Amino acid sequence: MYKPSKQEAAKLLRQMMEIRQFEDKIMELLSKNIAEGGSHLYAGMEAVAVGVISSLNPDDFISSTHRGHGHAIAKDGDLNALMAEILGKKTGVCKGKGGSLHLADLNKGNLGANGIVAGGLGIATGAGIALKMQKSSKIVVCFFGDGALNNGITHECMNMASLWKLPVLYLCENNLYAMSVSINRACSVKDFKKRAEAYDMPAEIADGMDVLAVKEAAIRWIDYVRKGNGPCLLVCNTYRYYGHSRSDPRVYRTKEEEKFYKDRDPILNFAQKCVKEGWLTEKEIKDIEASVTEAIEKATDFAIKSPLPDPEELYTDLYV
Amino acid sequence: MYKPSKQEAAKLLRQMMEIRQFEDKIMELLSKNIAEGGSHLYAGMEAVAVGVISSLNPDDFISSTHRGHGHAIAKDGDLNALMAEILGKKTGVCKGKGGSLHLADLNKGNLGANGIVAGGLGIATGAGIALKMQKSSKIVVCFFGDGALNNGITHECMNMASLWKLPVLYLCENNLYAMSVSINRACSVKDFKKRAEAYDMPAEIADGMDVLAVKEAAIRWIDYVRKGNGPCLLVCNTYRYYGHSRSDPRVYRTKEEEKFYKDRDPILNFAQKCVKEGWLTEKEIKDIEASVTEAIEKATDFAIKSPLPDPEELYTDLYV
Amino acid sequence: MREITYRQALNEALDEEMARDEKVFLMGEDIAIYGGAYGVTIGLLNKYGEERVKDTPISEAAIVGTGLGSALLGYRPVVEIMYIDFIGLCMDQLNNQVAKIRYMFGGKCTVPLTIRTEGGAGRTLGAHHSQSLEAWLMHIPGIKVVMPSTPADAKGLLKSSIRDDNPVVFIEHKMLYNTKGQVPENEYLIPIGNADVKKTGTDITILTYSRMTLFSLKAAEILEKEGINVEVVDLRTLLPLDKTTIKNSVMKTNRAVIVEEDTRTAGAGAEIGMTVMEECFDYLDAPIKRIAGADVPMPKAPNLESLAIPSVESIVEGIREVMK
Amino acid sequence: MREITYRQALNEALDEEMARDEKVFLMGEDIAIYGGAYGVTIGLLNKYGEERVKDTPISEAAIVGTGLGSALLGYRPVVEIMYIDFIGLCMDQLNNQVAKIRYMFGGKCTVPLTIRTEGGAGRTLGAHHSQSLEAWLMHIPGIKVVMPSTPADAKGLLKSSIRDDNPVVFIEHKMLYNTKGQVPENEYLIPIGNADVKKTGTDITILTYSRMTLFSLKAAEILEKEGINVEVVDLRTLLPLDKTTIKNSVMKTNRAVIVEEDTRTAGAGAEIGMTVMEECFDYLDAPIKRIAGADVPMPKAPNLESLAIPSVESIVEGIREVMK
Ligand SMILES: Cc1ncc(C[n+]2csc(CCOP(=O)(O)OP(=O)(O)O)c2C)c(N)n1
Ligand SMILES: Cc1ncc(C[n+]2csc(CCOP(=O)(O)OP(=O)(O)O)c2C)c(N)n1
Ligand SMILES: [Mg+2]
Ligand SMILES: [Mg+2]
Repeated sequence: MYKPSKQEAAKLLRQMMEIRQFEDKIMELLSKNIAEGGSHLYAGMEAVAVGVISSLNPDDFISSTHRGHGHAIAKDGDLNALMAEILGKKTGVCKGKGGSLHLADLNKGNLGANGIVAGGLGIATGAGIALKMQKSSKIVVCFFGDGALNNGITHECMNMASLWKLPVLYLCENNLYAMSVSINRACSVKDFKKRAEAYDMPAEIADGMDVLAVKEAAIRWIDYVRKGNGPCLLVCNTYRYYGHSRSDPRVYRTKEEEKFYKDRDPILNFAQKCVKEGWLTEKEIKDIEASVTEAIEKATDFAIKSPLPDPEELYTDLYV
Repeated sequence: MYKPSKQEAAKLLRQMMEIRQFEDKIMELLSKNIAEGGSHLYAGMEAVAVGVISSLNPDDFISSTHRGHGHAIAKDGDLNALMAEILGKKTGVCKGKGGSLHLADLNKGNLGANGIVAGGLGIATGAGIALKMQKSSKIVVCFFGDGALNNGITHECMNMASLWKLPVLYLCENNLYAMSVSINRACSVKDFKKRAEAYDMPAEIADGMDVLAVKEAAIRWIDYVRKGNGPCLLVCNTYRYYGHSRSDPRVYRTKEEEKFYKDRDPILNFAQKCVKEGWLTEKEIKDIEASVTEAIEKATDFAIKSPLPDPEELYTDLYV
Repeated sequence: MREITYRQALNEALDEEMARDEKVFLMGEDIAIYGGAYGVTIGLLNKYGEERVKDTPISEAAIVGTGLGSALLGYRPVVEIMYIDFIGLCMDQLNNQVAKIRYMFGGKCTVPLTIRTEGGAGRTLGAHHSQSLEAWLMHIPGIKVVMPSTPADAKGLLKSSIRDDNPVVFIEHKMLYNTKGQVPENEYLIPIGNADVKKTGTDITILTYSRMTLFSLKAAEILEKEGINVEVVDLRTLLPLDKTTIKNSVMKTNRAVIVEEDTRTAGAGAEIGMTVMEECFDYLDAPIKRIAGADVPMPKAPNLESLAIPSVESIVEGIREVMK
Repeated sequence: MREITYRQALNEALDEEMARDEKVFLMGEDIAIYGGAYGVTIGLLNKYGEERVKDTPISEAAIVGTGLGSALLGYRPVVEIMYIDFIGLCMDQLNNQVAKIRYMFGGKCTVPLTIRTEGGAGRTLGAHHSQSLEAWLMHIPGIKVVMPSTPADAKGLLKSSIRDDNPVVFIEHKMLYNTKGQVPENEYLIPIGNADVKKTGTDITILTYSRMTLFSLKAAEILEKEGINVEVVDLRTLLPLDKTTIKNSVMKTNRAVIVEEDTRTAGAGAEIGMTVMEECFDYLDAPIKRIAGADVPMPKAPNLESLAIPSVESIVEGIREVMK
């Protein structure tokens, strides 16, 4: 098992808490109609984004998904700018033009969330082409969901990446459902590793509810990719707590199943482990939590108080 | 090894000869500018279409490719109407509106050639859905090239077919190249069976230069599919004799490689085997050949003498 | 008659056609258990079973492609592309296979396929969930394109689409699902290809469709008070366009304004406008005007989103200008 | 100056830009060993090596998508889609990712991506290899669309496209590759967005582009003998349209005809026509006329293929009518 330093444990916990509280806050804002439109929330899946992205170098790249808040936060995203973006404010990371589905920050190596399922595969794989041509030691982590596995471009990109030995780590967040359709009703093969084998690519399945398990696997595969061995597939089994979107009554899954996963909550369990292993005290954990709450409140406040974009912004930023 | 009856051997040989002579004739017409436009010729690959389609029932379906003359002939296509179609004549099987890339004959179960690589996968898989809903015992054979393996829709369709256990036999004609790009430079995995395993689908690789080997495998897999076991992938390794199109100088492959395959010519070798096994005499073979030549000449004559479509035909057949 | 929503009207159309013809079946993402992203297919899984109401993987190209294959064998599939924004994923299947196959095969097959999808802005969903891409579809000979604005039209046109032996793309609007309107209890069909004059008028013709019909009617009300008598023609079908109705209206009013939600350049309005130009040039007292979406991806910010599409105010303003 | 073919001009443009900027690289099906389906990239593999001239699998969506990814990291990819007929396979990548990403990200990236493709009829290749789909692309805010008609324009515009920090779709024409024309020896650029008056005239303006420019010039020659003095405007860029040149020409001639090879309904000509309508209504002495492709998939039969697109004769005929 991966053993973090005290500092590292604090950081992992903090980031996961940031994501959770961020998402809970967005849910609150949606219910109050302060946030409009849709948002796909990452709550429950925090161990994946945090486990993987904390194992990258800051100048490595990621591409994200329609469920991208977690990735953006873990990739050193500014909470204020992210929250403001989700509310469509001028101070948002994309000036309020992108919104929840399009959070991006190229300076921080986040190639962007995407409203199209599997829409980031081309971008990530192309970034891999660029890095390989530059003979760079940077890599790209390409996040996507179990649902994206069955889209055509996923196939095309993985084939290309393996063919050309590109530095791309394909990271499948398997949360058992694509909207309402369970993996068994969408994916013809039980063992997702077979999808990688079809491109002569190595693969592994990790416990995506356990940040240390994710990290352990991620570190190994990031190293593999960074060394020029070509791409690989890491599947993290996880679960989303909220419905697919605000209005989702979740009839496609059982309360028992939801409970099963909530009992394995990545934050609670990691916090317990931190105490047990002596990495953090209960007090330290409470302090982290309180400080996260403060940061999220600050971000919410910032976002709500921020102005909408100026009307002229409608026509800017299209062409160079 | 599959042992044909005398009659059957004669039919297999005849069909392969029809295809070969048909294609040689098209090449001649192209060189003389009697045929215009492109034609992708099937010469060299005859054992695949004939081996597979002769193992189907007449009311089974096929979907074909941009290299579709062979499939059309094997699926009981009318030589006159096919030749006329390739010349764009009124008497063509599609009234001269389709051309070489769009030969189709739904009455005979040919769901059509296709100008789009992998363009027939959706049609075939959808036909599979229909047959399954009808509880029919008919099946669909979906032909496609090695190049089509790496296109997105191939992935989507195979996944769907396996998920829903559709009666589709995916038939990959692996002739080593997609236009100028060899399989090693386009497909990340050497063993194409892995592509099927990614959908939990069985697969086999057969010698596509040997009509009996193709038949042997085809019969087995057709039976498998017909029994409701779901789809499968049969890869036939083969070779195209001509360039990809008329103007192709074939710099991407060696003369030695071409010779290697021509030495394994599916027609010559099968003819020899027929003699050796006592299925046909040399005389009978000569007679078949002569009769095929006559049929091809007749078809050519028919096609050349046929009129072009009437100008009003430009606007017919679009909407019902 | 009773009032029902656009959503319910669509649901009734599907239900009635499935009951009427066992060859009709549904296929799409989240249409079965979930009942569709906008709830249009709710209840149909229970009524007709898994075989006729199929949830699919996220495979848009295969959804359309397999729809075609099953249509060639005599079924009447109604497939759903959840948002028209995703239509690019199946444009090849739609354009090269679905639309062309009958013609290429010399008329020897029919493609009774309906593709349901939805489009439009209004929910601040951003650039990937707010588009209006009907102009692409109008440029595909071989298909029909239907975009109803009211519950009654939605029901009658969806039923006609399903019964049509040609492929039809049926485009709903996300902001209309909850709108209500009178819908006959008895079975009825509305023919594809017929525009509907939603309000008669004498001074100027608005040519519009889908949600913009509602905006146009509101604008007409406002303008009425200023003494401008607007005729509102709801095109309902974009391909084929109902040239007769367009012509009759513009020849009467001598002025035409097109109100469209899609981005302006090479949008549906360009074809509608040129149709007016070609059919009624000599009757025009003013240039044909397009009131259209801004030529930008749809921004998230709610204020920018509203600015990016026509509003009742911008329609009123635009018409005042033409009437000057 | 020397005469070279359109094909050679394109090849020179690629060669010069690759020599000038090592960030330029090529990617596409059969562009390396084979030199491209129409021979445009011949010789470049030998000169620049496999890394900068990449043969790809038959994966159109990934070709465009990975082109975008590499552009975001600072490269200047020139990717090839072998026939525009296949553009449907990458429409989602083009429309949702390539065109929108800069805007969605608040201007925080650039996409210096060029997509080369070819279109048009003339080789009796049938419905899947003869299309003109530029109208779809004109309806995508965020990209530029270039369609040169001569070797000199082709070279200068391709070089500009590669240097442009915006995504450009560059559409060649299969029947132009072997056409010859004067091309300067020295390096030059032609700016994107500028139309070119290929022949001045006083009586009527033809607005056209790509191969139809050649047909229009021939028609103009014939009409000259009948005393009709035609101005031929080669638009060269379809997005953005050069409204100034269009306006100047039509204000002078007071008559406009659009000659386009694509299918008529919702084609490029609709937007061009509405531009004339909006910019020059008061100067028009006759209705704007479209001479366009027939609204059908391209038939194989050579006689039907010729009938399906404008011909010199049909252009002459059409102009005579407008001049009546
Ligand atoms: C191409 C495309 N098809 C459909 C959708 C609608 N949609 C948004 S998210 C989603 C489910 C995605 O599932 P998965 O990839 O497993 O990610 P998850 O939501 O479970 O994180 C669907 C169908 C879309 N955005 N893009
Ligand atoms: C989607 C698409 N991309 C590219 C082409 C151009 N093209 C026609 S055939 C061909 C090669 C196909 O190779 P393969 O599938 O192996 O079949 P083969 O020609 O070898 O029989 C290509 C690239 C096409 N027709 N369709
Ligand atoms: Mg999922
Ligand atoms: Mg091949």
